[in-house]
Amino acid sequence: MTDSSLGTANEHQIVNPYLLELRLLTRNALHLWGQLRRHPTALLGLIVIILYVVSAIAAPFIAPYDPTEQNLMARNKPPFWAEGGSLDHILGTDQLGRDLLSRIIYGGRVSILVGLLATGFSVLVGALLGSLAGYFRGRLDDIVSRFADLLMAFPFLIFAIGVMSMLGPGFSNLIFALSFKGWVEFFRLVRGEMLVEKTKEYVEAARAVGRSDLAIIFSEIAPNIFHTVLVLATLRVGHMIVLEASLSFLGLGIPPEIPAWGSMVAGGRVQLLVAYWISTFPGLALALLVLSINLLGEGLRDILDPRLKLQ
Amino acid sequence: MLEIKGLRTVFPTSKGEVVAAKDVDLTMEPGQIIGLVGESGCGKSVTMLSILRLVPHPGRIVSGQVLFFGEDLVKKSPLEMRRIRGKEIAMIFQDPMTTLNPVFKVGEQIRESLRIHGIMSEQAGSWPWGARYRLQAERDKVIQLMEEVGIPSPQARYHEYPHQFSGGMQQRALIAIALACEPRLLLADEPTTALDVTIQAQILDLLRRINETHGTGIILVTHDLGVAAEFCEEIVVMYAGQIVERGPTDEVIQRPLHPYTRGLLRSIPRITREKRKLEPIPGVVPDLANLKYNCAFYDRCDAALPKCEHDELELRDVGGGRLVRCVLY
Amino acid sequence: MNARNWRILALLLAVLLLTGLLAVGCTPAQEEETPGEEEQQQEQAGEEVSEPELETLRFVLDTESFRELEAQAIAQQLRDLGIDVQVKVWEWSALKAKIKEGERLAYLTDWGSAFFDPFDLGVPKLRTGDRGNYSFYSNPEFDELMVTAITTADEDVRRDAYFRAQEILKEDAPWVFGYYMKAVEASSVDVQNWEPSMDSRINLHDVSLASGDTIVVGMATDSILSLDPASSYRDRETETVIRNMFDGLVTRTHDGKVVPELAESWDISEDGLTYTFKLRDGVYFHNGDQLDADDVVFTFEKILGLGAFADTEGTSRAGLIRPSGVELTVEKVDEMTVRFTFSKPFPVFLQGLVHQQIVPRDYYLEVGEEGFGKAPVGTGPFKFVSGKLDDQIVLERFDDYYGGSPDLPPVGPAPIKRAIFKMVPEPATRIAGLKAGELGIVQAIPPDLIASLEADENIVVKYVEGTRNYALELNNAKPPFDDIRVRKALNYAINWELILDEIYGGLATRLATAFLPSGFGYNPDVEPYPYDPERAKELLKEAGYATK
Amino acid sequence: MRGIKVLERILATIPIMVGIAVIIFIFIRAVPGDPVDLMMGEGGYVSEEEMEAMRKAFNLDKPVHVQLYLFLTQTLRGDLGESFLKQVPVTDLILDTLPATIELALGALVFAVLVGVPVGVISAVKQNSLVDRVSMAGSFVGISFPHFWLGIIGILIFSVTLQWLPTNGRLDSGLSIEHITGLYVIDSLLLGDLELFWNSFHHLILPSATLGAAVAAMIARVMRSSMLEILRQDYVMLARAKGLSEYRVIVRHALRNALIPTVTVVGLQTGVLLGGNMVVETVFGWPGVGRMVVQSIYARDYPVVQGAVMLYAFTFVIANLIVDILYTYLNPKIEL
Repeated sequence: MTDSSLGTANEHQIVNPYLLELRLLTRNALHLWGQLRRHPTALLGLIVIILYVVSAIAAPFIAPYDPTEQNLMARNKPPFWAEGGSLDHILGTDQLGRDLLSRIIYGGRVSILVGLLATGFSVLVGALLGSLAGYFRGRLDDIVSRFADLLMAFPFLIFAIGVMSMLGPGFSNLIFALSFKGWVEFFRLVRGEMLVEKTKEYVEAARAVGRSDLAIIFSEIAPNIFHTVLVLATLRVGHMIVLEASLSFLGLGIPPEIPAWGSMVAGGRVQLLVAYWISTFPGLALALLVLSINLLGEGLRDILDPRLKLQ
Repeated sequence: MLEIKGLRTVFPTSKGEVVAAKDVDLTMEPGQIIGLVGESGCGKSVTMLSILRLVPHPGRIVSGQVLFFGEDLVKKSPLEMRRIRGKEIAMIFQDPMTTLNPVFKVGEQIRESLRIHGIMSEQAGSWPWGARYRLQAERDKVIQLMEEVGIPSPQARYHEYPHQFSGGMQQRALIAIALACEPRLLLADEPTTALDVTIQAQILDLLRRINETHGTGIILVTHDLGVAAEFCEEIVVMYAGQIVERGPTDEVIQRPLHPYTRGLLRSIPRITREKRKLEPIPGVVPDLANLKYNCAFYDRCDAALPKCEHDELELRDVGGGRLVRCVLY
Repeated sequence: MNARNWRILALLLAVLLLTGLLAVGCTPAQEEETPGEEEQQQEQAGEEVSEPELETLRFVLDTESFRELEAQAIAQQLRDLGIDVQVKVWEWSALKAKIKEGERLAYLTDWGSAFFDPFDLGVPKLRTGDRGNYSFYSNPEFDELMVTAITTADEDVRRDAYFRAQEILKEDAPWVFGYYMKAVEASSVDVQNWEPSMDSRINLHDVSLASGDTIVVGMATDSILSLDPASSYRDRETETVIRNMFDGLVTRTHDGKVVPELAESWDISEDGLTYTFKLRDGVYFHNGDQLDADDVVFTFEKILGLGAFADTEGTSRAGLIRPSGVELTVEKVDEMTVRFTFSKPFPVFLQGLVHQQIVPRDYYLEVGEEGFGKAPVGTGPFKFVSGKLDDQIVLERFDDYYGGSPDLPPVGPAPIKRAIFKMVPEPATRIAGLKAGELGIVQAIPPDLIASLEADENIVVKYVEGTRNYALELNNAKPPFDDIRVRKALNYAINWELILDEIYGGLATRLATAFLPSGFGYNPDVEPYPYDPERAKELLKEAGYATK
Repeated sequence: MRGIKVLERILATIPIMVGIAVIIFIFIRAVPGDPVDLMMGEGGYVSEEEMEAMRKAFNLDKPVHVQLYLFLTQTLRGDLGESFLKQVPVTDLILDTLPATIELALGALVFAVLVGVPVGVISAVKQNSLVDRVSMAGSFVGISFPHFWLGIIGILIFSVTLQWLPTNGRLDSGLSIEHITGLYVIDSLLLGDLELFWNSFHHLILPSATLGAAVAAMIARVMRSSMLEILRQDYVMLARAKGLSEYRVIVRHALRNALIPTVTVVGLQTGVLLGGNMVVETVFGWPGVGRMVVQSIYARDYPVVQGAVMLYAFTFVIANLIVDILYTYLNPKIEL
């Protein structure tokens, strides 16, 4: 990397280390942004993601209708270009006559959150346990690995049905059900990478200069396996939202008043034969978001992975 | 045998086009050993890959000729090129650990070269007996090759996987692959860099023996002027994609002309009793996408003159078989 | 990749996560936040109206997923009145358990009636402490009337008791009374002489085909439970398959009248305690055995846990034939006559008997219960060929069929040669199968899909009055619904007409109480609560709740 | 040597199985619901005494630890008990439904590999080309739409509109097949009945594609990225320098290396294919274990749920073992 010059200016001064950190962060962020700007697909992904986030935040201002406002007299109305549709409801209405576009806009809030939180918890727990288990091995590794094996062998939907029946429906229960198994994948990945990385020279070197094990794990090894985790995590965000839909298919999703893409896709399945839009458009919104997240993720990997760079 | 004229290979990057090999000229006689020397990233490897037309995407050769026995390789069709690779011109790579395919047996990887160039088919006759005969012939040949490059108990090691080989043995196996079709030119891209010093010497020895017994021409790419001095008849020094100096080995070592060559020589540690101060060349290799001066070495040069900044530079023949690219001459 | 870049990424992710959180933080009117908002509104309202003692009525409306839309529409209407209602979708078994523990307040439930008599709604759903009494309703007078109605032979007395019971129910308003629905079934135009039946058991004996000789029925279930009428099962899908392989003593027309089948005739004693059935002569099982009284006695002893089965508990079908606390014995009078004797009158016995088919004694004993389930043998119009409970059951015409009930023409062997019951649990797939011509008859068609089927000229859609009661039950044992004013207010507050017309396409009809019009003793003078939001608000205000 | 190690691995699954058994036993009982009450359905009369007697018959009246003990000892004897709902031994139910599930999972796996691997390879070789972009965008549709959506849309297009493929079931109505392995596609071939083979194959296509779509997408993505990495490796350069054709370089030298991470993904996904098929089985009326389990959970049919989940776990472990064995062939550095 060419940023060996970045730290030099501060090396001879004694500065507040946090300030230094912050300065480095902003400088690096700017640097990263500079590279990102020249990466068309990643930039596209980023723009779409920003659009999604902005529209989610600004939903009350953008959405033409209240997403919960029902109009039983105008149920299952098609989108404007189809026969019987009108510009009043650009993407049509759902089974209760709610404006589909508004629901999709609002749905982004919960769906993004479901995807991020469920994946976030999975990564957090999985990566933490995985790095500790992979680095230290020993009893911790044995126990957690066995437990992970157990969970892997346990069919997810059965578990989810059980949890949702036991705890009752609800947002936090859903997140719990989704991430309860999600972490295993990250655990396995990180543990495997850890086993490989810890034999490498730079770890030996860090150990030789007397860095503590935890420091080695989190500031030496973690950065090296980060991009692998990142790629899997981006994929998982979409997957989690889809799983939420599968739970809704079984009647166990998010509370129905909260619009969420997954449950919208599931809720429209009976009408799929006569009113495809109820199910399809939320699904497309989801697909586009996942696509963008992945474009960004891959772009970041291109930028940050030194192997792709020219000597 | 080989004549490179004005070869120019570029890589488009987000920062602009990088000229990795810039107007490279080189001639070589059959059986000759040439050393191509320079720091990392100076375009040595790209030049080698350009000869074989294997410059990785998105790099490409934009101009110049690579004449091999009078035929221009740059203009060859992919199929013709494939017939030349491995058969006429073989290459040995820098890191034997990563160059052997981990999932195939070493012997099979050597045999593959024989197989695809049909080396043994003449003796083999027609199918179905031929197929079996040829397989046996190929195996025998592989074992013979392994013996030749100094792999002990080749019968057994034929069936081993690369990870069961030591680094030196892996490099020997790679040399065996390169030798399989008795090429007339061997491109050795830092063949000893990844190896221990004692193994280095053995491998160089092996290469020299091959040169002597088979008359194979060798281009040895190395960043180690010492290795080149010991091994080659002629030395070519590259800097920032350009050849900066070329000449017979002894001449170049005794009387380096280009300031860069001088710098290189000064930075080599030697085993002597007297303590001598090492003098590294100050600064780093410039950004190839962003060359500020006409002479790429200008800002690191200890003999820089004001005119270096803008004067036209070319590789000048200064007599005695020596060429140099510097305003001083 | 080095540490610094890693930090950038961490920062980036953190920013993303934060924005996400922010996004949701902005979401208004969600589960947790609504109360706060409502409180604010209430505060404002309090200042204006200066009636600080009024609080917002707040509860969670529980439902199964198939009534989610309805639940949301109801919630919306109640919210418009200023009641704070949240919908929760549950898995039924878990919800049921929680309801029975008294943990829930309001829930959409449904209950089917098999007897064309309100006793199997009135008793389990509303008698004090009974099994299906999810509302914890308790009224001694009502309980008394139910006992009278189900243990008296005199129809007039029973009718009077039911009439009065309905008046009491309306007055007590233990539930928000709901509706019953037409069942929608469809067939290909090739299928002739088929009428959907009120008890939703498909009778293929009478059906004929314009072309071909095989009919495939798409069943709305993952799996039927048994092929043995003397085992335990209580679902209509299993009954449908079994009733095409087996005949019972009596059967029912598709509009609910009991007619003879294996029994030629029967006598009921004056006191209503003994039923004597004369069996039809010349009825053969699929294996060639002739039907006689032993088979009938054997079947009922197995179900009731009598005679040879005295050490067993019987099967779950016993509850269809006699009420608990009533003794029932079965005896053979002669080869062709069987007598049932009750300790107390059970006036709806014949309606229950419709659901019970007869198994061959000797064969059953020979192959055992498990063997019988794998290779069932009955007296019905079709005999078992092959199949699995969760896949498809293939039946073939029984050529020596005696002809079936003379009241259900045509009489004689079935016109079609093969009948296949295929399990197709997903509604969209059932419809697709019907459209693609793979299925001949399908049941349980979602209202939204009717129009597309009606438009298809190869498909005939048929409707039949349903026998399920759909309601919004309230927990009468807990505040706020221990207050009759609140319960009544909710009965006035919901615009059922709109919901039923729009969500259920006009297939549903409002009910005044828990009793169905198709059942015995329906009181036409008891009218449903009208939609009267003003009255609802008054009642709520009286009970101390704020309204909009 | 390998045989012994495989045996060792199978034996090592026993603690996992016991763990699963205990977890599922406790778990399913912690979920609220009363199996007896649910069994009794509605209508008619059922007294509390009758229900109590039923509970007794199912051992549900005993304390949980006694039930657990009974269950474990019974299971060790190879007896999984009898379904509350269908009054049939659980073993029979599972043996009946398992082949359908395996057939579907294998079909999906084959579909995923046949689609995912070539797409991934072509995308990597033609990096950033139109083909690459289209197939990678396509892979997000595979990942982003849940099974039931893909399934119903598939039925709508291929069954109702085009009438190419059947909507549900494993064979046309009324057809049946002698069970040898229970996998109809294989059985029909063993019986030499091509018509049945075609019929069962026909029925398998749409459900497999639906179930396999997400995995195919995942394989394509992993394949692409590992292929991109492999194509930068020195040994690929060496293969080219040897004079190999590009096709041979990719198929022989790069593909096999790139398959290694893909096999890991496939291994992880077998769990998804086996355990995630309930939705697909429901949509396509496929009489497999998944549907039975969901029905049994809803009915609180404890013995069936217990038995089926243990079976899932076992199949999963075996599938992973197969993946590991495959791994040793693909990557000589790894030993079992």
